[in-house]
Amino acid sequence: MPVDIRARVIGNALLSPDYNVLSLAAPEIAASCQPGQFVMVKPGRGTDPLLRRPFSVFEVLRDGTGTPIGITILSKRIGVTTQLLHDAAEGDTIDCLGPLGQPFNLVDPPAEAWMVAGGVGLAPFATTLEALNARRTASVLFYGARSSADLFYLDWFSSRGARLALATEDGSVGDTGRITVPLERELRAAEGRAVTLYACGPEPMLEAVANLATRYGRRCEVSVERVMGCGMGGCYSCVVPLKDGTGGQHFVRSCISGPVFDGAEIVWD
Amino acid sequence: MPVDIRARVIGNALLSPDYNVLSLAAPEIAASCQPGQFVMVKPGRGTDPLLRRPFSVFEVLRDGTGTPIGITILSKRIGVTTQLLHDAAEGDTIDCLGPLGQPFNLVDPPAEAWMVAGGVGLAPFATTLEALNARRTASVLFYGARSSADLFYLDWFSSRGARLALATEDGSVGDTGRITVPLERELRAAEGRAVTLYACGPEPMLEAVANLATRYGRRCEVSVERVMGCGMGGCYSCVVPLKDGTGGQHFVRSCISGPVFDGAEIVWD
Amino acid sequence: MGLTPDLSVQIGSLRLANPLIAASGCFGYGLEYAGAIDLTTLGGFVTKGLFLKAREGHPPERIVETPSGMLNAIGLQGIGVHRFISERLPDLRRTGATTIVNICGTSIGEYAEVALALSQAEGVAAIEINISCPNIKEGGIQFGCSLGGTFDVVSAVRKATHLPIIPKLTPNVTDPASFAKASEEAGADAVSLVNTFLAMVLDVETRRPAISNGMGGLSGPAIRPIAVRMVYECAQSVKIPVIGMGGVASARDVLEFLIAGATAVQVGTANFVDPFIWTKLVTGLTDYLTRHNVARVTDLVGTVDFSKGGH
Amino acid sequence: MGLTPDLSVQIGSLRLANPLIAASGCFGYGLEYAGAIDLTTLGGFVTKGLFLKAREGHPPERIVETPSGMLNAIGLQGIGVHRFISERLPDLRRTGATTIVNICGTSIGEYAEVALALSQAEGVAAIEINISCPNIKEGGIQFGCSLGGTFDVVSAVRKATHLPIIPKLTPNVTDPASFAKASEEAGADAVSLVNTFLAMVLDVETRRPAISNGMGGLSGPAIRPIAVRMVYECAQSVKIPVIGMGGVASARDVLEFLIAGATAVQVGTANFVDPFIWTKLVTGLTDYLTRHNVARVTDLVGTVDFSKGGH
Ligand SMILES: Cc1cc2nc3c(=O)[nH]c(=O)nc-3n(C[C@H](O)[C@H](O)[C@H](O)COP(=O)(O)OP(=O)(O)OC[C@H]3O[C@@H](n4cnc5c(N)ncnc54)[C@H](O)[C@@H]3O)c2cc1C
Ligand SMILES: Cc1cc2nc3c(=O)[nH]c(=O)nc-3n(C[C@H](O)[C@H](O)[C@H](O)COP(=O)(O)OP(=O)(O)OC[C@H]3O[C@@H](n4cnc5c(N)ncnc54)[C@H](O)[C@@H]3O)c2cc1C
Ligand SMILES: Cc1cc2nc3c(=O)[nH]c(=O)nc-3n(C[C@H](O)[C@H](O)[C@H](O)COP(=O)(O)O)c2cc1C
Ligand SMILES: Cc1cc2nc3c(=O)[nH]c(=O)nc-3n(C[C@H](O)[C@H](O)[C@H](O)COP(=O)(O)O)c2cc1C
Ligand code: FES
Ligand code: FES
Repeated sequence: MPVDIRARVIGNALLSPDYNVLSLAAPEIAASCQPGQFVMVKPGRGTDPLLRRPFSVFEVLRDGTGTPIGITILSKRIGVTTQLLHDAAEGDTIDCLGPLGQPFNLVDPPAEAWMVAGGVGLAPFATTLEALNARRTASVLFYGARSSADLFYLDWFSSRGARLALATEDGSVGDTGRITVPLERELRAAEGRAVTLYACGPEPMLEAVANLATRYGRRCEVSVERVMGCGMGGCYSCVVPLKDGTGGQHFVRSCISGPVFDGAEIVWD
Repeated sequence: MPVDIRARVIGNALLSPDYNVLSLAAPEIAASCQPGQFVMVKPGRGTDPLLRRPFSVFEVLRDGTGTPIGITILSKRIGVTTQLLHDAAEGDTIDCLGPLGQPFNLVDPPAEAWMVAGGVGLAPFATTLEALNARRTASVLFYGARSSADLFYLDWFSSRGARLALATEDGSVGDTGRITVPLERELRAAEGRAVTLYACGPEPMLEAVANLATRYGRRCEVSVERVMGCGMGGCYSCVVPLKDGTGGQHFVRSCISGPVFDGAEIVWD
Repeated sequence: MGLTPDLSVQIGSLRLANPLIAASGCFGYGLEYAGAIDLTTLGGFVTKGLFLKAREGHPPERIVETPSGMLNAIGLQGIGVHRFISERLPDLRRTGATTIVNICGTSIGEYAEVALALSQAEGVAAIEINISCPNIKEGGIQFGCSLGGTFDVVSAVRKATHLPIIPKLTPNVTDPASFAKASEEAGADAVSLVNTFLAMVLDVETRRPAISNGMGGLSGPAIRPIAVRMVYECAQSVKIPVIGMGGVASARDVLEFLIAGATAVQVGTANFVDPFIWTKLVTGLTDYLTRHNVARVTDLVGTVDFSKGGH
Repeated sequence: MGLTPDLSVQIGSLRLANPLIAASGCFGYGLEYAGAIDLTTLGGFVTKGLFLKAREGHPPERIVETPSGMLNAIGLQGIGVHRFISERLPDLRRTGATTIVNICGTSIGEYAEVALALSQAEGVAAIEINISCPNIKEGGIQFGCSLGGTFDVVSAVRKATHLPIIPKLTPNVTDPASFAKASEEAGADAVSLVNTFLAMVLDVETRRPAISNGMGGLSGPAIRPIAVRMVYECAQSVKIPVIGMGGVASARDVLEFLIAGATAVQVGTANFVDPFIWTKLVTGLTDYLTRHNVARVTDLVGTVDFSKGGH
């Protein structure tokens, strides 16, 4: 059951001119959220901006005893709300509704979990990695961005046992080009091993990853991004076209049936 | 000429649960504003709240060398913008347009200047007192409020040579009742001395003071408060009815012809 | 006045526990919210608009935010009346919710057929007739923008059902009150307004409309002052109850509509911003009535005082 | 494209240096702003509405803020056309401003008489015919809400003057485009829209309207999406230029109206918030045209691409 919390900002770390990690005191959400779920946030009062915005839960914050006390959000500044999240100061309060949506379905050993992140699509994978580690499931993080300056939290992931496979468009680190370059190479090499893909990032990346997964006979879960008016199934703004089995398609609300979908079921346009 | 400055907040002192004094870095406005003038401020971006709000310039801030570097605003929390001013933190920026409006016409010795303030109507009198002192004009501050807890800056005024005459409705300090109680007593006593009144506060107080001034044959300038859409003469929202000399009345824009008017010219309803 | 004020209101033969209703298209089929809130906190809710058959609706983007509002062109995606009756109504009955069904039609016959199916089902409290959706050419707006069309649709639905019927009026006309009168004459138990304002947002970089349908319906606090005016005009010109809506986001806004003449108030867009708004509205309403010593919320309806100034 | 883009636009026989015009009632008589800004930065400005005789207007309160907008009922306080000509025009001429005069009338004859007086004066660039003020019963709205009335007023003013005439249309009708057509047929050189939306705000504590007139006109960003839609519809249905307005507060908003079909754009409420907005709009417009390699601002007019989706 989602709850709505007026969460206090307990930290705001700028990672780059456009990326920041916002820490919010939200114990109830921290305690119940699962990897891939999201929150709808509204910084600032008043009616401009009016609607909440969806953000993946990035990290779950715990106190010394391991009790969940809050969450963080990895935000990329692209507009009015992300600007407010960028400028948020300790002590400010931000309305935070969640956890919402369907989480990833994580695999158990001996199967491996390959996480594929593009840009801010890294967000759902911090909690995912912790859940995978709890299951002792081996993991790889495929992580692509424009340049090395746009790759964050690399130590965080590697120190927690995720093997890193990086790609940058300018070649400043890892493979040169899209993340699908190392991904396809490793899919080819992984013949016979049980591997499930989990992808989050720009839609073209999700489509490419889903297609690779089909080509190499792997299951692939993708987390899609849609403009969301409510996050609760009320407005029908966030639909994604899914195959209806009979060659046609039907629109499904990504806030309640997703944001995580089987990549093979989505009709990519 | 008014200027528009995105002024940095350099201090915010809470005087009480509802009153705060906000310090703004606005050298151009500080250098040119005169007693009784106001600024139109907009804290926060976006379109809700949409319009600026008018506030008297309270103090002019100067650096070690006496150069004007900013102004303060004495704000009483009654709604959305005053709430934002109440919550403003150092480093925030507030759009500040001014100086605007007609200032008080101050008298020279031997005439005395009696300032009459009700509640937040104290605001225009800090700069007024400094201007009076520069002219060596003797001054009295008549200052009324609900209770002693709502009287602020008393030392500031007395240490700068203004004689204080206080009144509180609960009698916690000064005369019990309205400020007109001590004012009328002193007007009676001031027979034959040249005295000009300057009043700012709730409209009923202004009317009462203006009537006393007429009764005792004193000139009285009042600073009125109207809802103001623009502060520049553009919208005609802020009108005050003035006598037109022929027994009728006509509406005058208080933002450009006021906020300071001759109390005897206003048609009180 | 120690007793808590009476919040109940009457819409035709339907009694609501309070005047707060979730607006159509802003509350799914109700069940989406049953997990988060107690649906009996609301006086009632209105379903997403239903045709006889299922509809896919418009492709994304379907909404875009505007200053203090939002533009939508969902295109009435829905499961059709028969699947609603078989797949949703049973669970809705169990929640105890007061379910008002918003019906659409591409023809007068379809409106009547949908209404008939619903009146034969169990658990439908009332029917809201959507003749005002601006987002699909065949969404009934051709009826809603003509007095004759409005009269004909409402009359046909009146013949098809004994359930309370509530034509939902469009604000995109010169004189909404005349449409309220036409609805009253055709046998409506109440009217509701406003539906959304036909509007447009462009992406100046692409020079394309921001939503796939090109135009859409504007809702949210931005439209409230216009909606309040229209509700006032309608309440002045008909005897049947008027259900007001448009930008309600707080108890103060609910009170504004009631005082302007609305017997009940719907909340749409604000439910997206705060799905837990309902208890806050009930509390705010109760506090106001207590503070002002008003025994019944109905005592507020239409009490606006125009004596000093006024139109 | 090294050269700076051409911002000039043509309204009938009138050429404006750029498409940015200060809206009527939001810029006083222009001189109020002459001290703060250079009036030639604007393509032009429109005066507060003028009748033949002076008017006192409504008592306060005259405005109240709303979500992303404001409600006003000033009541057309003004000095009358003759005092305007003798006391304001001479100074205005000296500023070099392009002065468009907004005229009102309680009768068709008064409109014609005011127009005649202005065409005999020196320094009037064009006449905007206000048949859309929602705030006074005799404010011309009775003409503006009837196609016949609109045609008659515009025809009468057309006979009275050779100056460019610009009927200003109300948004409070079902189909603004039909009023644009009626204006075109009556000989208008352009139409401007939107005037304000008739609306109402109540003070729930006193149960009274928040402004003395009871109802007022809604303006500001809140109404922009509706205004853009109406401007698009009018531009689709007439050949004369359409001057768009309603909630413009940034260069992006100006571009939205131009792309929707407006040849020029007026700015009202936003000038209250930022009297120095004009240079920002000119800069923003120039940057966009340069960035998109558009030589003339007129090349943008009506270029909205409805190909994917659309109404
Ligand atoms: C389930 C989900 C999880 C998300 N997780 C994250 C996250 O962890 N970190 C993060 O930075 N972002 C995340 N996003 C994207 C985030 O919601 C948008 O960046 C945000 O809504 C933009 O809001 P804004 O007010 O800053 O931009 P706006 O000012 O609203 O819009 C600016 C531009 O961005 C576009 N836009 C608006 N909303 C979205 C959207 N939902 N998706 C894509 N484009 C949009 C607009 O069309 C406009 O062109 C997530 C989105 C979803 C659906
Ligand atoms: C020339 C001038 C100088 C002023 N100087 C000061 C000052 O130094 N310190 C100070 O605290 N206040 C001052 N005021 C009053 C101040 O402008 C209002 O308190 C402020 O506009 C309220 O804004 P808000 O957004 O907080 O309230 P809102 O949310 O806008 O309104 C809350 C309530 O206050 C009422 N209100 C709104 N504006 C005004 C107004 N201008 N006057 C009276 N009531 C209003 C509204 O009708 C509403 O009922 C001055 C006003 C004027 C005209
Ligand atoms: C996303 C969305 C979908 C809507 N769908 C419907 C609908 O199916 N039928 C209908 O009659 N009204 C529909 N409406 C209109 C609302 O019911 C309501 O009339 C309007 O939004 C104004 O109220 P508000 O400002 O509180 O949202 C919809 C509104 C929104 C925002
Ligand atoms: C305070 C105020 C006064 C106005 N007075 C007039 C007027 O005298 N004549 C007129 O044609 N329009 C008048 N208008 C309407 C504006 O010119 C404009 O059409 C409307 O405000 C929409 O533009 P905006 O949203 O940019 O303000 C007035 C608007 C406001 C806010
Ligand atoms: S965001 Fe509203 S239904 Fe998905
Ligand atoms: S506040 Fe706009 S004219 Fe005075």
